[in-house]
Amino acid sequence: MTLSEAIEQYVPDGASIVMGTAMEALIPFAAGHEIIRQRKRDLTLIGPISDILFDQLIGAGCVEKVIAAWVGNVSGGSAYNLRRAVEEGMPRPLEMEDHTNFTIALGLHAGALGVPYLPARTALGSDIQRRNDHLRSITCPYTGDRLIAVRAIEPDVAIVHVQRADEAGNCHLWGNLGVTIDAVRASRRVIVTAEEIVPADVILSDPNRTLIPGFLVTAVVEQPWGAHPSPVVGYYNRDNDYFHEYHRETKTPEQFHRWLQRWVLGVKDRNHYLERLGRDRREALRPRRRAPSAPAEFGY
Amino acid sequence: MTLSEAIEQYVPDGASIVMGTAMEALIPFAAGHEIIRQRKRDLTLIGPISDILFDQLIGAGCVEKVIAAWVGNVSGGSAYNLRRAVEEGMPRPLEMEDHTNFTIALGLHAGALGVPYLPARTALGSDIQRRNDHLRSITCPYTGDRLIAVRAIEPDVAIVHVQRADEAGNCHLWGNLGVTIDAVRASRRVIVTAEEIVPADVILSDPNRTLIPGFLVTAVVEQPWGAHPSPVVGYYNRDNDYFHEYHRETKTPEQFHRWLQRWVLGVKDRNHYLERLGRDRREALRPRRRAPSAPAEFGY
Amino acid sequence: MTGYTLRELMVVAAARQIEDGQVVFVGMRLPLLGFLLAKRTHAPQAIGLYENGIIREMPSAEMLYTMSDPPNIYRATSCADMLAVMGLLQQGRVDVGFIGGAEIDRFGNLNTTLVRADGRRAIRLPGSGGACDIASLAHRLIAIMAHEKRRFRERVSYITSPGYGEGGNWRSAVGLPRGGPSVVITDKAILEFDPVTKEAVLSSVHPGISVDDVLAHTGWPLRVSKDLDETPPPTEEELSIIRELDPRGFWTR
Amino acid sequence: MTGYTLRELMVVAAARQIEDGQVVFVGMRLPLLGFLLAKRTHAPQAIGLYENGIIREMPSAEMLYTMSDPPNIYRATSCADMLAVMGLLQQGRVDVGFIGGAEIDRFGNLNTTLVRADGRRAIRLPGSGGACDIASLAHRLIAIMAHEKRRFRERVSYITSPGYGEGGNWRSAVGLPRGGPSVVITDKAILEFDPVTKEAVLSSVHPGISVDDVLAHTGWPLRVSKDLDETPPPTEEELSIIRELDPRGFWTR
Repeated sequence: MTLSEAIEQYVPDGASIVMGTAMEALIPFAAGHEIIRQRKRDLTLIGPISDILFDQLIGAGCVEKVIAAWVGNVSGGSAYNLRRAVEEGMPRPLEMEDHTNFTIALGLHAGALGVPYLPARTALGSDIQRRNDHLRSITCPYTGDRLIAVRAIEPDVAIVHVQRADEAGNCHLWGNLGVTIDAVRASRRVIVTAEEIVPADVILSDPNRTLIPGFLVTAVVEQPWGAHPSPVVGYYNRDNDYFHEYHRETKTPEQFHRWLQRWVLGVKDRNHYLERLGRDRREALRPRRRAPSAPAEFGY
Repeated sequence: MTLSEAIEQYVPDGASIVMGTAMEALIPFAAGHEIIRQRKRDLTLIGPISDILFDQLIGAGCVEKVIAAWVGNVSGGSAYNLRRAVEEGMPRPLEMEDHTNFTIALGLHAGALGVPYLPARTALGSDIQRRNDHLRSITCPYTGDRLIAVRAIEPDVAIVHVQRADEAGNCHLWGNLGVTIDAVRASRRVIVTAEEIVPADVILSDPNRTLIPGFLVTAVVEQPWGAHPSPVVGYYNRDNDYFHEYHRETKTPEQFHRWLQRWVLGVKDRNHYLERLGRDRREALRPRRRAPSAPAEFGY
Repeated sequence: MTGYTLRELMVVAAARQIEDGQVVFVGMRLPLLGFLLAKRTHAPQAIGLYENGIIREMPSAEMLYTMSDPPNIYRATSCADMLAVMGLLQQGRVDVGFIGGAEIDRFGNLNTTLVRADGRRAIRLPGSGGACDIASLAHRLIAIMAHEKRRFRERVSYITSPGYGEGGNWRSAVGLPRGGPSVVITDKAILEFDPVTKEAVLSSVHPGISVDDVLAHTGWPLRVSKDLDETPPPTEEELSIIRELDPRGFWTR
Repeated sequence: MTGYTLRELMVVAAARQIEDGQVVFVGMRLPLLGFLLAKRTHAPQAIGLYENGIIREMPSAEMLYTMSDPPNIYRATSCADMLAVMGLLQQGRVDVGFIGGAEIDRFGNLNTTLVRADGRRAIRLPGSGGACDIASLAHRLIAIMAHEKRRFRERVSYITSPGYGEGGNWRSAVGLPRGGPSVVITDKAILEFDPVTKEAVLSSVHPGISVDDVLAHTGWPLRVSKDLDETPPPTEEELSIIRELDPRGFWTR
C-alpha cells in the first residue's frame, strides 16, 4: 500500500487524527503533507504538541478543530496560521480545545485502557480546566481530594512514524516515546509510516522493542525521511534550518501559500519532496557516528 | 552492598513489600529467602501472583497480610502454607485482601501516577469487589457508567530481579514485564537484585531498555541466579522440577520445615544455596541457543 | 471412545471455539493447547494475549509450564506489561477468553477463591489471578473444567469470576460492559447458556457419555437442549497435532 | 555590567535555584542552560526530566534546539513515555520546575494561551504544553521571562499555569497538592513571593538596574522586600562554562 492509498482509504473528511505523538521527534510530515494534497476537510487534530505540522494543516484549510496542549514552532515561536485561524477565522474558523500535555496524555491513556476518564491532580484552578468540559472537577471516593476527571480521547486515526516495521506492521521504535503507545491503542485505526520495512526476523528478535503490535495497525508504509524536518534518532537529525525558514516564510497568507506550493502542493509525492530538498541537505542530516544498542539475549 | 545488608536496612518488620512483579519470571527468590533468614515479621506481601515465594514466606511465619490476585504453585496447584494459614491460622493467622491481576496492576499504576485511585470496568458483581473496600463502586461523571475505583497501592518496598544493572541501579530488563515498572514507581523504596552488574556504558547504550532509572533505586545487588527456580530469559530457564518437588515436599508443616531447613534456613547465603543446587542442575537450566536482539541505532 | 482421551476431546472443543483472526486471552494448560491447535488448523491468524504482558502470534516451539517461560518470550509479537494487555481486554478487543474453575453454578459464575462445603471447614484456593478480569471483560468466555457434582453447584459459595450472576440482564445491571460465559467445556459435555434467562443448558454430550451421567454429576436440575448434539470427536489431523504439541501426554493423558 | 549579558546572569540565577541531587523538570532554552550549568558546578547529581519521556543525568554533548533532538536521547538515563515522567511529577518527586511565560501577574499566575489587550484583538499564543502541569505539580516553580510592563500585569487574561491564584491559600482550596511559584527570574530582577499573602515581592535587582526601573516595567505596584539584594554576578567559572555550552551565543547574547 502506498502512503497516498493509505490516506485516501483511512482518513475520511471529518476524521479526528492524533499526530506528533513523539513530541518534537518522529512527526509524520510525509503523511500530513499527503493529507493536504488530498484536500481533506473538517479534520480534528489531536496531539500534545505538533511543532509546525498542525500549523501547515490549519493554513491549508483542512482543520475544523484542534485538541492540543501547544501549537507552534518549537524552535521558532508562534505559528502564524494558527494565529490567523483563531484571531481572524482565516482560512476558516478554528475551534480550540485547550489541554495540557499531561491531560492529552491521560485522555489517550484512558482511551487505551478502555475507561471513560482518568483522574488527575493537574490544571486545577487554571482556565484550561475551567473552560474545557472534558476536564471536569470530581472528588476522590477514598480521600475526598479534589481531582479532575480527564475524559477519554479516542481518535478515529493515529498516524505515527517509526524507525522500522515488518510487513505486518509490527513496529520497533525508540528514543523518546511521548504519547505514541497510548495514542495507537486509543485509536480506531492506525497508519504507520516507517523509515524501513525490515524482515520479520529483525522485529521478532526483540519483542520488548515491539511497542506497536501489527494487529493494531491498519496500514504500514515504508517512507524513508517520512518525518523530515523532525528528527528520527539513528536515521537523521533535526533540520533546524527548515523550521527557521518556515517561521520566516509564512508570516503572511501569501508567503504561506508560496511555501505550501513549494513543499507540499507543488510536489507529487515524498520522493519529489526529497529531490527538492536535495541530496546534500539530506546527507548533512545523517548521523556522524554509530552507536548501536548492546544486545539483549533472548535465547533459552 | 550485600543482599543481606539491603534486606536488613530497608525491610523492617511490618513493611509492605511488592514482589513477583514479572509474574512467573524474575521472582526475587534470593531476596525472599534472605527475608526468611532474617526472621522478618508482620509483613504485608503484595503482588498479582507470586508463585511459591509467598507460600514460603507465609509458612516461615513472616506474613501478616497478603494483597494479591493469586497465591499458589503455578505449575503445581495449591500452596499448602497459604491453606494452613487461612484455614487453620498456622503458623499464624493471615489476612487476605483478594484482588484480580488487573486491580493489582491498576492499584500500583495509581501509585505510580500519584493519584489516589483509578477507575475500571472489571470485577463488577464479583465477590472480590463486594468484599474489598479498596474496590468501591463509583459512577462516571461523563457517561454515568458504573465503574470500580481501584485504590492506589503504595508499598513500602519493591523487590525486583532484573537481567542487568549498573552500579547506580539503572536497570535493563526484558521479557514479560508484568507490573514491574509501576511497582517500582509506586514504592517508597526499591531493592534490585541483578543477574549482572555491568559497566554504565552498556546501560547507556540503550536508554529505551532502561525501564528502571537508578535514581528510583534504593539498593542494587549483584545476585546471579537470584530468581531461581523461576526463569530469567537469556540467563536460565525455569526449574520445573524444583516447583514439583516443592509441591510434593510441603504437604505437612513438618515436611515444609524440612524443606525450609534444606533450602533457606540451613544455607548461609545464596552462594551456599547454589552449591547445594549443584553445578549440573544449574548447567542444565542454561540456554541452549543464543538469540541476541537486533541492535537499535542511537547515533546522531 | 477408543483412540483419544477426554482431555484431547476437550482441547479440540476449545480449539473450535476460536475463529480465524480472533484475539484470544489464552491461559495455560488445556486452553493453551486448544489455542495452539486452532492456530495449526482453522485459525492460523489468531492472536494470543497473556496477562503477563506477552502478545504472541507464532506458537512457541516448546511446551510451556507457565506463560512466562522463556520459550513464550522468544520471538513473541510483543513483550509489554500487564496493563497493556489488560487495557486491550477492557477496551473490548478480546474476542474469546479461556478460564478454568473449581466451582461453577447454574448461571456460569465461577469460584476459584474459597469453597464452603456443608459442615466442613472452608477451603482456600489460589484466587482469581486474571480469571475475574477475563470473565468480566472478554466478549465470549469459555470455561473448561472437570464435571463433578461438587464442582457444579446450584450456587457457588464465592463469585470469583462473574458469569450471569442471578441470570437475565444481571451483567448490565451491575455495570459489566459485555460478555459472559458462552460455553462450558467439561470432560463429559458442553454447556451453553439460554439467551434470555442465561441459565446453563446442556447442548452436547461427548461420545460414550449418557445424558443421565451428565445430569447425575451436576448439582442442579440441568436443562437439556431440545437440539442436543453429540460432541464431534477429534479428527485424525487434530489428534496428531495434539500429540505433537504434548508428546508425553503431560496435559492430555 | 561589562563582561556578561543579562541573559547569562539569568542562566546563572536559574542554576543557583537547583540543589545537588534534586530532580528537575528542565524545559528548554535558558532553563536548560541553567540546568547544565548547575550540573557542571554545584549540583553534579541533579537529574533532569523532560516531558517527552526522557530522563537524563549526563548532559548532552551538543546544543539542543528541542528536547527530542537525538543528542538528548543518546546516552540518556532512560527514554520512556510522557506518562512516566508526568507520573513522577504528579507523585511529587520533582523538586524544581522551570517554565517561561508571555504574561505573569501579582500572584504568579502565568499566561501562554490567549492575550487580551485593551481595545485590541486577542492574540493567540501556542498554549500550555507541559507548563500548566509543572506549575500545578512541582514542589517549586521557577519562572523565567522578560521584564516588560505588558507582560507583568495586575491580572493575566488567562491562567494557563496556576500560580497562587488570588493569593493566600488559593492553591490548596482549588485542590492543587503542593508547590507554586518560588522565584521569577527576569532580565532586570528576581521576584519572590510573600509566604502568607503569596503576592510577588521584589527581592533582588540585577547589577546596574535601579528599583525604579523595575517598578516602571511592572504593571502593578510591586512590593519591594525590606531585605532587597543585588543579584550576585556570574563568577568567572560560571561564565566560562556558559560560553562553552553556548559558544555562538545563540541563547545568551
